[in-house]
Amino acid sequence: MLVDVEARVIRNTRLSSDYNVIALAAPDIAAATAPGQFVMVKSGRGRDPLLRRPFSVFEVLWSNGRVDGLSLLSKRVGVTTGMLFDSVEGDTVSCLGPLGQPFAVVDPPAEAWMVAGGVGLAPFATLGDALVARKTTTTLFYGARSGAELFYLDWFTARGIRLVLATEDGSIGDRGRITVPLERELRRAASAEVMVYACGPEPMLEAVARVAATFKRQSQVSVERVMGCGMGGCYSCVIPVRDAHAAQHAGSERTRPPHHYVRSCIAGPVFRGEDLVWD
Amino acid sequence: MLVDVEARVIRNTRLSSDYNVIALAAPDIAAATAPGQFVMVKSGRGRDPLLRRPFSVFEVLWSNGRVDGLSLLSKRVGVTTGMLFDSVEGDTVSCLGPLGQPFAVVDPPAEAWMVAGGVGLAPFATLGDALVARKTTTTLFYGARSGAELFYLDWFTARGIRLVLATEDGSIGDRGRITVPLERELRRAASAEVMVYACGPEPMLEAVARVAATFKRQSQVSVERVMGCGMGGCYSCVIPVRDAHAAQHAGSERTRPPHHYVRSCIAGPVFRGEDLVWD
Amino acid sequence: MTDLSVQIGSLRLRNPLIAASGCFGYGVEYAEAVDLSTLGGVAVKGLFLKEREGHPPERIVETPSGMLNAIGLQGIGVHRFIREKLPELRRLRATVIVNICGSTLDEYVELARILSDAEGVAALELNISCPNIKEGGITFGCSLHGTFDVVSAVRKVTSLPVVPKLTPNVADVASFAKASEDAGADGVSLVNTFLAMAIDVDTRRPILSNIVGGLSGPAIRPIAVRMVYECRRAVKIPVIGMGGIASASDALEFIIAGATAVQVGTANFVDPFIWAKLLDGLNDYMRRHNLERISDLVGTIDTSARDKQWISS
Amino acid sequence: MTDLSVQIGSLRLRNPLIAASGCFGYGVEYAEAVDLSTLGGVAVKGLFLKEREGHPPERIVETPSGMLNAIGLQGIGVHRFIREKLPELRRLRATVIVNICGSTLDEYVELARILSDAEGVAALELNISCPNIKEGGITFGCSLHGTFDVVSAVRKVTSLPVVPKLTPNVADVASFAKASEDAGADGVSLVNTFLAMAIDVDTRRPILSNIVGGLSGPAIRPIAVRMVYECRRAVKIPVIGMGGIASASDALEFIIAGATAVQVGTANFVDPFIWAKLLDGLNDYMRRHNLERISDLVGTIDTSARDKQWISS
Ligand SMILES: Cc1cc2nc3c(=O)[nH]c(=O)nc-3n(C[C@H](O)[C@H](O)[C@H](O)COP(=O)(O)OP(=O)(O)OC[C@H]3O[C@@H](n4cnc5c(N)ncnc54)[C@H](O)[C@@H]3O)c2cc1C
Ligand SMILES: Cc1cc2nc3c(=O)[nH]c(=O)nc-3n(C[C@H](O)[C@H](O)[C@H](O)COP(=O)(O)OP(=O)(O)OC[C@H]3O[C@@H](n4cnc5c(N)ncnc54)[C@H](O)[C@@H]3O)c2cc1C
Ligand SMILES: Cc1cc2nc3c(=O)[nH]c(=O)nc-3n(C[C@H](O)[C@H](O)[C@H](O)COP(=O)(O)O)c2cc1C
Ligand SMILES: Cc1cc2nc3c(=O)[nH]c(=O)nc-3n(C[C@H](O)[C@H](O)[C@H](O)COP(=O)(O)O)c2cc1C
Ligand code: FES
Ligand code: FES
Repeated sequence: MLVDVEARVIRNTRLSSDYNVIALAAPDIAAATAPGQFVMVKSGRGRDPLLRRPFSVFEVLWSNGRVDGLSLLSKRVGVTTGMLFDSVEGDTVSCLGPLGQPFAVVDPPAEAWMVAGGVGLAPFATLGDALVARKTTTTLFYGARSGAELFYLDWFTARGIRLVLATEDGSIGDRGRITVPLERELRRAASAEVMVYACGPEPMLEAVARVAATFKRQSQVSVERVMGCGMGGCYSCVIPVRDAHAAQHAGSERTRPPHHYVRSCIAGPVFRGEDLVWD
Repeated sequence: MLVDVEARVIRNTRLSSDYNVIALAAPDIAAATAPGQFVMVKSGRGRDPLLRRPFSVFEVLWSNGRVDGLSLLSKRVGVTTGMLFDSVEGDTVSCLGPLGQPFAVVDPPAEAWMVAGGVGLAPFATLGDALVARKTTTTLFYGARSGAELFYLDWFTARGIRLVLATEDGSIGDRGRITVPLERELRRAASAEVMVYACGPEPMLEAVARVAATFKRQSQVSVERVMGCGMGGCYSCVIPVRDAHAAQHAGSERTRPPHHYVRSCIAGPVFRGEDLVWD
Repeated sequence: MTDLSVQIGSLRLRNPLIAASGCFGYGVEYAEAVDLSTLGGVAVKGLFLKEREGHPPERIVETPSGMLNAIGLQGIGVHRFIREKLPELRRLRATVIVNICGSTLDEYVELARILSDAEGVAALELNISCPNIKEGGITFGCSLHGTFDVVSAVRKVTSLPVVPKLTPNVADVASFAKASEDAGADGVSLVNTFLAMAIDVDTRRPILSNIVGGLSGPAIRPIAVRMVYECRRAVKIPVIGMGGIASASDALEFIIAGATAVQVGTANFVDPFIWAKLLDGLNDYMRRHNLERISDLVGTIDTSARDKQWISS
Repeated sequence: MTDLSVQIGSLRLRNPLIAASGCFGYGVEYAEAVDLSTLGGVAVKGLFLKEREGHPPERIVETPSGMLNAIGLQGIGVHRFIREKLPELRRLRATVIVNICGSTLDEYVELARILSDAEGVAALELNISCPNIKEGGITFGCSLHGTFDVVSAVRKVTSLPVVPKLTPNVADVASFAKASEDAGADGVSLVNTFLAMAIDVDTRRPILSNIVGGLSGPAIRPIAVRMVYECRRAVKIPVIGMGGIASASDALEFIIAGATAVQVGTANFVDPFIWAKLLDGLNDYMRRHNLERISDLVGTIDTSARDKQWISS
């Protein structure tokens, strides 16, 4: 069920000079959210900003045995994320959701490998919880610019989720891109059944999908396109998806395979890696 | 000297469900303000609202023998006044001033009669202070909808300012318009030298100016026109002023006397009652 | 009880609130947020005869109190629409206004024919004003003759109400309303979006892949209200007003300026639950002003001199 | 050191920032807030030959990210301007651009003659685009012939740079830029305000006494940028861009779209100290992008396809 709520800010925790986790009193949305779904958020009164912005639900918050809210992991890049960063307890944030297609959660004996780039960590707390609840062996591959931008590591280890880290400056884990350790481990784990989940910048998603395909693994990637409505109304958020019957288009002169645009807000944000055509 | 400051809200005191007094850390403006001058205020971040709004400086605030801010008396009628009403300590309000022509303050033996309608009380705290400092005998005629909307009465009495009140519902003082007791007292005080000051809705100002003229008293009225800039830049705030050499226009077919528009933000907001032509 | 119903040609709308084309998908996307049968009408996303891919991303960007879009009329084409969406819209009891776009006059005629035979279409809105595609109806919408011709041609092949949607990117929109009326339109709707652009100053590139796009949202409301006012004085057929409506008061501004009905686009993105709020606001206004029929309010703007009041400001 | 100077005809401006006409009084009003000699130019309030009373209040109203105005060109007339304001502007070392308005072609010519003889006038901006007065230059501004005629006539009687100010209320503003260029203009400036209106729904009256007014402010920026972009491609003479500029980044958007200089109007009302911030912002951008001359940035918009980047979003 779709809910719009003027959610009270319960808590705003700054993780760094750019990242914060904001807890919102939106229990109805939280209770209905599946891992990978998102909310459309509007901060501040009046018309500036005008449009909502999409955010993955980061945590579902419990208190006294009941769901009492959700949190967002936000990285400050502009108006709305700036306002979320500056919010104080008691402010309100308008929150519409849950929206979009969630991740398909795998069961044992399959393993789950979650690959996060930067703020792409956001959907993996709820997904991690769901996987752990099903006793699926779970690994988080997590890359960031530097060790100071790797957050919630304890949260994941406390749940028995194995961490593989990479940083661009090499301060923690592998130096460079997270796809390097991912590829290394996939090569090693040749026999295991693995579902690869990924969220992060699109070039990373493309690389992850490619690596997974190379090693004959399925992948589910969560994409981040600019969204005007989050509900299928505006057609702003489209992403090219491979045509089902590609054969009929054979001989086309395009360099990209035959594809069509689908709305990532309602057909996604989670897609099978093999279905996407990268620009 | 003109100052623009992102003033911190020191305190916000609600006087009723519509009126509040907001104290702002704008010491430079406060120290430079003469009674009757105003500031242009912008509340909230972003572009909604876009334009500043004019507010009389209500009080100049002192602490430890130094000016540390100013206060505004605000009545909630729309966006900006709504934001001022909702402000909390620590918010900021952008404040530009001091602007406009102040009241000419009279000395004894002249008496000062200040006539306030509703939120038109705003300029009379600083004017009252200035008059009292000069030992000028001062009376405040103060009208409002009801007794619950008469504020700061103690503040004025504590300074030895005599109060004459009127309310539309008759709950305190005369029932009806404040011009009724004003006219009565002017009739009585036939011999006293009196300067009449007025601030309030324009029909009230017109009535006050007329009554003063009838009893051969000078008046200074502070008008409230919609202002785009407060600095003479936009020509939005004009008010018709009697032409100096009215004779040359004699024989015009207009019903209003010959007049021209002047910018009330820089030629006013305080005008001599006899100079204004009422629409 | 207040009567919010309004009449556009032979079509009676429950109330004057219509979801604007391109801002409400095919309607079905919003069934979870709003009971479509409570709306005056649902203008579905602009349809060509054939499927269309639209422009590559970026397709939108926010601007002060507005947004630019250059979707490029991605769509499933009229046949799939009739097959896949119309049955569901009928089931939801939506009053369906189909927004149609063609590259040639014949395409408009063909679309009108096809849709006249389909069950559950209440009216045709002729999109001759999309600023985002070169080959589209905008060539008709920017020429008085073109407008006259396309409206007359469609008029001949359908008994459905025909409402051309006018572009604001002209010097005198009222003359286009007049040309539409002369050609037999049952109403005109306006405004479509204003041609506009935004540039990323660091990369020095346009933000939209299409370089230019259409401006919508509250930013344009005062221009749109003026255009509706001008059209109301130029024609007798109903005017459907839109452009930046985000509250009941905004909708009333258009109605008082001369709009028989109004459409809401961008604001639905911000608040898909806006419809009940708008209806409440209209009903509340009617009550406060002791009005029985909202149709009595249409075009009642009073341009005589204003009285002054003794208000305790 | 970065070089912010730009050239409009024979006139060299210190920097591309000009105070927009009607938004800066006669300039002297702002001397307390900004050292006028630090501005590229000051376009003073539109002047007729004679004094004008203007429209009765209300003259302005705020709208989403914008404002409407219908001042009606209240002004002191050219003679009092030369007597009372120009000496002070000279003393303040302002680069004075005089915005002139006439009801007839002869009035423009007469104004140009008078101002050419006055000391301290740097350029003439021909206001043929004020939407708020019936008798004014807008009749010239809405006709290609009218535009051509008034520019040619003024061109003949003055050696000052001549810059017609174009209205956005036309279908194809670039053709008006072209007509201006053909007639010998040294540049064109755009946009003036968009004809618009606002209604008080409770009284059902227009808020402005003049019923309609001109929309300015950030709301119109994306439309204005598009129009500047179109004009830049249509003419070789410099384009002076404006409409909603409220930050250095906004100004850069216009410059990259094709504006040699820019004007700032409404934003000066909000922040009379904006000029130093804009200058800082421009200098900062030049430094960050390793640019020496801002004139090298004019019209450098890159409309080729965009690269993708591996950004840690
Ligand atoms: C399904 C989905 C889930 C997301 N989840 C999260 C999350 O959990 N945490 C988080 O911090 N962010 C998330 N994002 C990205 C987030 O939506 C953007 O960072 C946000 O819209 C920026 O808004 P703003 O007002 O702060 O920036 P704006 O002022 O709107 O823009 C600032 C700059 O950021 C750019 N930008 C970069 N990425 C995006 C994007 N995806 N959408 C819009 N603008 C973008 C803009 O183009 C612009 O240049 C998600 C996006 C999607 C589509
Ligand atoms: C010199 C001067 C001094 C003033 N001093 C004070 C003061 O000390 N305290 C105080 O509360 N108010 C004062 N005002 C009035 C104050 O400026 C307005 O109430 C304010 O602009 C309303 O802003 P808003 O954003 O809240 O309302 P908006 O949302 O802008 O408007 C709400 C409604 O109020 C109407 N309105 C009524 N009066 C005015 C006005 N004068 N200017 C603009 N809109 C008006 C608007 O037309 C609109 O219908 C003063 C005005 C002037 C010119
Ligand atoms: C994303 C988007 C897509 C649109 N698509 C169409 C369309 O397909 N057909 C059409 O006639 N108008 C289309 N429009 C224009 C709207 O129907 C409407 O005329 C315009 O947005 C102004 O209304 P608003 O300010 O309420 O959005 C579109 C507008 C937007 C924002
Ligand atoms: C109050 C006001 C008065 C104006 N007066 C004039 C004028 O006298 N002459 C003129 O050419 N333009 C006039 N304009 C238009 C501005 O110069 C400018 O073209 C327009 O406001 C767009 O710029 P902005 O969005 O930065 O304000 C006026 C604008 C405003 C807001
Ligand atoms: S965000 Fe509007 S359709 Fe996807
Ligand atoms: S408020 Fe702008 S001139 Fe007075």
